[in-house]
Amino acid sequence: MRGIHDLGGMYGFGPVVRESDEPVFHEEWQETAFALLMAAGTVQPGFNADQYRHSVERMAPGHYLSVHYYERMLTGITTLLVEQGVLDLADLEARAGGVFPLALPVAAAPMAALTPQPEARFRVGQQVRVRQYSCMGHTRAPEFCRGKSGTVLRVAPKFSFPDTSAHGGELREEHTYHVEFTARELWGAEGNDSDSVVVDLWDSYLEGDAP
Amino acid sequence: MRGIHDLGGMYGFGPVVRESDEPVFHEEWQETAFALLMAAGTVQPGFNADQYRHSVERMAPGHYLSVHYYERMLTGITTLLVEQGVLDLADLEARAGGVFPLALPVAAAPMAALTPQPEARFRVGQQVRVRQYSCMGHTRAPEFCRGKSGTVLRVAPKFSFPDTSAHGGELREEHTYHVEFTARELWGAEGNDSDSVVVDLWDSYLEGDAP
Amino acid sequence: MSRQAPAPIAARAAAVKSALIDKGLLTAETFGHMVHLGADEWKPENGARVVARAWTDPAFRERLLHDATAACAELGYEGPQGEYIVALEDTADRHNVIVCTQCSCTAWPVLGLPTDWYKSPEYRARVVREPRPVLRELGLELPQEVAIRVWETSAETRYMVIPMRPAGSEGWSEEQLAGLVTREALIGTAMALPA
Amino acid sequence: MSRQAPAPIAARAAAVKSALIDKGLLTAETFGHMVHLGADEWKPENGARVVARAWTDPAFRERLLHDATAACAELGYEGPQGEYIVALEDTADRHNVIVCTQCSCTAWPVLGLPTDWYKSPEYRARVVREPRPVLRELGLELPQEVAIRVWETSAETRYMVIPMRPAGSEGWSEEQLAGLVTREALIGTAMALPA
Repeated sequence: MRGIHDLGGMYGFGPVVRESDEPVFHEEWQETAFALLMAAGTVQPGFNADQYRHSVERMAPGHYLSVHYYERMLTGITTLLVEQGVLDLADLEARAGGVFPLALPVAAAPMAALTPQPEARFRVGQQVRVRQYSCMGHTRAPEFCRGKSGTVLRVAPKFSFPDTSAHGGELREEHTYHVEFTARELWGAEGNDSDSVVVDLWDSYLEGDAP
Repeated sequence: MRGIHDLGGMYGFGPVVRESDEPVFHEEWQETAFALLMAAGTVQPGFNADQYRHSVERMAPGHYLSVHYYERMLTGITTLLVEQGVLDLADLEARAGGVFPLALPVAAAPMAALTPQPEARFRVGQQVRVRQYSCMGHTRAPEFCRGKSGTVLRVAPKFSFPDTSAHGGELREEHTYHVEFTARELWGAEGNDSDSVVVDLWDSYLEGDAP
Repeated sequence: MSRQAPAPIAARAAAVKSALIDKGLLTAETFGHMVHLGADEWKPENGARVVARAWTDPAFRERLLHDATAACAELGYEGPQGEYIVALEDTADRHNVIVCTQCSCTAWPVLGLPTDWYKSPEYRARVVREPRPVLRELGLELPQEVAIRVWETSAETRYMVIPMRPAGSEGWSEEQLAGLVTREALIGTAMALPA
Repeated sequence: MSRQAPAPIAARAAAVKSALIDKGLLTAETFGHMVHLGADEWKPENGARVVARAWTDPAFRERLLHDATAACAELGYEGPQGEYIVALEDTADRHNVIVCTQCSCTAWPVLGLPTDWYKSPEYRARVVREPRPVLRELGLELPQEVAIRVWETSAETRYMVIPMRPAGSEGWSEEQLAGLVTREALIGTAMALPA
């Protein structure tokens, strides 16, 4: 299963519309949202990018999908600031003159049962399969590649494992791999013989392909 | 992959809120939307329920998920009436005094390659598996049971196959089956040993389970 | 993400209605009649009467379990979204719950038009994966030894639940018994009311 | 479905900003500085200079392909969301495209903050499954014999595309060449401009 943020491959979306000469920010509140993200580390104890991304992913799905990127940013960061006691929701609503919808609480059992992998288990050229694990919290293997097999193109340095760091768990680092999946493997008959998708995946999301 | 309407099992939704003494309709426009659905068959040539459901499913996902059921109903039916030339969008927008968002067009290749099954191929008690087919148009096997195995509880009468009738294709009828999936099969570790989900599935969505 | 705010939904609904009436395709009377059917004719009180009959008339109960469409029609309950009804009987060790994850299908003639919580994305998304927490939120705590079957209305079949008859209701009239069967009991998010 | 209309987003943003300033946790100057970084310092012109250098300096190109983070830092481009950059070189038979389906990650120091189309659910949902129609909508028609690799930025790695150097640009200065490299070329939804 998947959360609303995990959009890759979903049906039903219309054309991609590109504005010409688009400004970096369209309105002043968007600047404020961005500045808040940049400054979040200095005002919120223990802030990290995984925790932030999860705060956005926790938004009510209808809210998430119907508003602008910078409203999601503002909502996520404000949720963390309220949850950590830095800001008070009632005070914010008084200042805003109305309801200030935040993201929903963290799920009761947010983390998948994945085994930490301190050393790189896979090498360039190797076939790997993405585990069909299920996770109610933050994770970074998109649903579209779960259970699919691909080829390792590159072994990246170790990075903090998002599934735990997003939830204040023990800090652990793992290699990530750039794994290439053919469009046929991912999308079946809808895929194109020439095309592929490369996904950057943590070691413990992967298993050796079936022999 | 799935469309936005295929919500079963998705993560991130909040509590179910029940209004006490809820009226059938909260506002007059909801009555209008419902009456339109009821009367659609008399004003739109070739109207059927599958085509209607698909018209709702074709709404822009952010629109779909952020509005009330009866706004989805009004949007779907109005889309069909405009597409069939019964009503004119410019006229509707003039009457409404503003933008009237409709559903998006039907996908270029809406139907999955499923083989019609004129006779019931499965019997009560049999193990079956839902095919992992992919479909850009209307279909009625929820994503959460695709690729999963279950047990036939009941063989229902033949009904019109929604994947074709929603798209004006050749009318064909097939049996549906009430297939029971254990919660463990569907949700893995998140499932409960005691629980199950029964899904009503058309014959050609199914294959005999792996031997 | 919509790029331009739409006209208010009430104005959009009124626009479609007036356009169809102006073109002579529908009349205001037709609109009124349809609303009457949805608001007044199809209602959970109908399903409650079906359940009460099943509780008191073993032969009817058999017919209901065998062919609920015909059994409901005996009491005059039939119509759109009621063309093929299947009745699900609760037992001491199995509880049934109905959902439609992909739209919000319901057996209108016996359950009435669905309420907002049944139509909500929250219920549609969650009850198939976590029925116990959802039922708990709605006020129904089921012991672990009671198995839950969630019925996904993903096709033409329309379900109704026959809840267990409450203890202490022996000798009650069919009308009295019907008063114990709420909309929620017919969907399976509640038991019948206590006698 | 929200049950009560929220305060306008501008009022909500102003509320958070004023609360943090009133509590002495941030200053208006800090807000202004952050906006300056995002609006003025991080921009696709930086990535364009990196590409132009790679087109003209084979040793730099080698360093860029081997360790893009360090190579970009040589030109002074580093910072948040640029801690681990990987450069993807287009060839005559393979075209690279970048997306982040789960949020909208981008290598800020060399690509600038992402634009709305890159952040849109439409792009995020569609480009992994149907890259050719999406590129076509954005004005880039690729022949079938050119393979497309879509790079999903689902982790810490940040990508930048090195588009093919346009024919006819021989002898151009690095600055002239940089003028051919748009934001879209660095993401892979366009080729470099013709010389």
